[in-house]
Amino acid sequence: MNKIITKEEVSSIFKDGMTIMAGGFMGVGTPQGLVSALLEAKVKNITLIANDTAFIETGVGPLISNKVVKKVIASHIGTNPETGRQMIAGELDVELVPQGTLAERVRAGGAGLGGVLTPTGIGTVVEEGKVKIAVDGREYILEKPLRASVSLLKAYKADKAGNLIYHRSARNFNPMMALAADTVIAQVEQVVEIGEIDPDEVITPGILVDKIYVHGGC
Amino acid sequence: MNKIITKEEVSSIFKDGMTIMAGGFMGVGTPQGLVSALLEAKVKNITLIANDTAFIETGVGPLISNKVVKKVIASHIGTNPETGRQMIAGELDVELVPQGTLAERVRAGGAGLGGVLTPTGIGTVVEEGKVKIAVDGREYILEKPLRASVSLLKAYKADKAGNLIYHRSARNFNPMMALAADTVIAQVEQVVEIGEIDPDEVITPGILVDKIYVHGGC
Amino acid sequence: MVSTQLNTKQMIAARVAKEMNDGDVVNLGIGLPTMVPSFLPPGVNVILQSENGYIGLGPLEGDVDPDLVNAGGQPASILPGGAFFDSLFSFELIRGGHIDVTVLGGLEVDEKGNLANWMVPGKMVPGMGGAMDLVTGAKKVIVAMEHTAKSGSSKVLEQCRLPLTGKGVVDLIVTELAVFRVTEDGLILEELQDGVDLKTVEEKTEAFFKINPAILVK
Amino acid sequence: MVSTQLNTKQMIAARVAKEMNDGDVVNLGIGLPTMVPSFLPPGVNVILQSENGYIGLGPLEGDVDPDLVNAGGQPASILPGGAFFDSLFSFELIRGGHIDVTVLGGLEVDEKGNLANWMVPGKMVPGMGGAMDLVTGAKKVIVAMEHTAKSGSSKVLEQCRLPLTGKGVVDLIVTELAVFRVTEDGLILEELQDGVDLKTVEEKTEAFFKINPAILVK
Repeated sequence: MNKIITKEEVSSIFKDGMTIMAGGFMGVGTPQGLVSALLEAKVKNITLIANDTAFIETGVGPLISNKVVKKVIASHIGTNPETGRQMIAGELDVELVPQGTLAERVRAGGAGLGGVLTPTGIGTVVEEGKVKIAVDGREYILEKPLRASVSLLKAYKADKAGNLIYHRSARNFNPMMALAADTVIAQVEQVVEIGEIDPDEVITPGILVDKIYVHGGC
Repeated sequence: MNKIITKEEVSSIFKDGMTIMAGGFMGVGTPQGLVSALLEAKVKNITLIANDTAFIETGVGPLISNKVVKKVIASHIGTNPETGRQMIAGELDVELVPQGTLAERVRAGGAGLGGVLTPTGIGTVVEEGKVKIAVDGREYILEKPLRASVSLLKAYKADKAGNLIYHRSARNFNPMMALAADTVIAQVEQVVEIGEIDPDEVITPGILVDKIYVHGGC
Repeated sequence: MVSTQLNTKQMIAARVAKEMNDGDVVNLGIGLPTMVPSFLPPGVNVILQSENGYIGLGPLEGDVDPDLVNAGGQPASILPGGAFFDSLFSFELIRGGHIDVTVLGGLEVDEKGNLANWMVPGKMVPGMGGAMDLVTGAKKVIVAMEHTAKSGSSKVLEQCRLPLTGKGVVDLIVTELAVFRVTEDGLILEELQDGVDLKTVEEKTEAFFKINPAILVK
Repeated sequence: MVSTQLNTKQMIAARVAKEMNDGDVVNLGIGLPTMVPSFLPPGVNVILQSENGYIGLGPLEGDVDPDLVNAGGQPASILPGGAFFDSLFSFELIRGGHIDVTVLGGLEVDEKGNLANWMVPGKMVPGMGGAMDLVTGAKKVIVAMEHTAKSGSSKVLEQCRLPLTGKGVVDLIVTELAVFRVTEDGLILEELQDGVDLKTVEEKTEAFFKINPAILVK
């Protein structure tokens, strides 16, 4: 099965109203080619799950500026003034989630868990509207799983089976997001033959990766 | 700080009544030298957390045969008839936990979570005495964290900072257990200088590893 | 006819093999289920997951690597394109719905799709290992077992009497006599194995079942 | 005296540096906290954790690697002995108590050790990023901030007015005027910065605090 697809094939996957996850931390580890393919798909009302909304012109930022997104679930939006502007203008729904909790929620969605109990956010607005549970005398917030229709990953290298390895701090949210979507697309800098990646060094196994898009650089 | 210690120094760490975790799956990935050091410490009433009790003479099996253990928390004891014999004779307390749940509980203990909600075990004896929570219409068991005083790991290679890499299927429970104990001791086949392991390939960061014990083979 | 040359277990494994689709990610229980790959139809290749921590399980080839065993603890190999990971990730895959098919043995199965295969109170308490997670998380659960116990009593029951491994989890039951599909309306007899008549199945099955009309026509 | 040549932020960073022990694993917030390493006493080396996914954060050296940035998104390096990991693992370390010290800026701190530093309703809603997890999980939480806001109003309050980042989480408050320890009995003034008198601190501090008698003697 050939997993390698073109940018046009990537674009054809997106539909109005989808929930989409994208890896990256302030644009580092964000698959810029897949973001571009999403822009070219001209879809709207997307719910975006990402650590942050990066900057106006990089990372997932252009999805905000181009009004592709109706709701964003992220831990930080401060570096992209357009996100704040749209939020205050009532054009964009923003759900802020502590970064560690966001990672846990995505993993829970991909790992078949009903949620996790975290102490993060106890006594803050983060606990509002959520179930709180005491375990052995300490209070925790029940944080629920997140899933998406499509996950957009950025990896350094793939083999043709879709096994992925990442580079430096560009790994961040990508491995969790590989677990938590119906369709997983990985943008990679290079594709090698099966057998060229040591199985001890694989971070994301190929069975989780549906499509590979080769794109030089970021 | 020199993390490398001798077998005698390992033995001196153990105390009566401690809770101890050990990596391994039917003995593969179990630090046999550390198990031997624990035997030589002549302690008793240990609570042992491990995937299984392996065989009479390998893995953590000798800890059972030598009556070091008063309670074992494991997913499988069927390959070690001595575990079953002691359990039926009332000499050993056995808590059986589904394997995926055991991994989650150890991680929760090491990751500051109050627990996770898993569907595994719903409708079986595993749910008895536990809190059940419905999330979005599906029922889950609240499984609580596990921690230990000491974790005994088996890795393939360490650098002098304690960064670990594992080999083949000997990884299994070791990485989680590195998170979940007050003192973490890693048995490794070889120690290399700092800088000789690519930081992208480290599985367990050195900050989690307190002591390194060098032991050829298993 | 080839099937007349197969023994009972082979006959069951051969029938289970027909359920596999090319590219399926499959976890096989110990014993009979491990015979399934030998009977895969031409053009159907499956990827085996081993719950002790890898994708790409293959038969032993060449020298034994003590760090590389299957979930039964036996020496094994990894095929090109495979990947190793820890037990936590292994069960993220299993519980998270990333395994297409699991094939397990059974002590008892019943009309509601309940499965008992992990303990016999007072006799055999090996532990559930990964079985509870597998039946909870795999997309398709196939029980492959002999139709009757050594005593001759049916293993396909109105209601399981032994402690359950999973509640309402079984999709398909394959024995040397017949194939049953589990539906919301109970069991449906889908096939008779070659040379078996309906009367034999009725005599040896305690459970109530409906019959696919296609069988009666044949 | 060296300290007279330091500006306000440097003075705060220099005092925070004295809290570090050799070998501590430290996470530093953006801005002022990143100045702390420059002031470490001789013989004290700390290991920096970067919440976007690594241990061993170092200053940029040589060419910029676009895949290697600090938690502020700025080009950085990794020191020998460091390790990369994903965001899930990064926050397992943070929430799980594996970080010895975190140093963060503050908008407000109060007598109960509450901290507010992530939003000003109606004005600034950047999001909490990793801050809520850090204050919840780090063993020691140091708030490093100027004593008063630009308006001149105290930032050390009886009770925080802004939405909290964490409830009862702060251990130490370091400003250009003073050092306060947070105890179950409220704030204790532990030190005056060089050249600062008690009267100034009393005037500029809204919170009630006790005074360590050692200060009065001096």
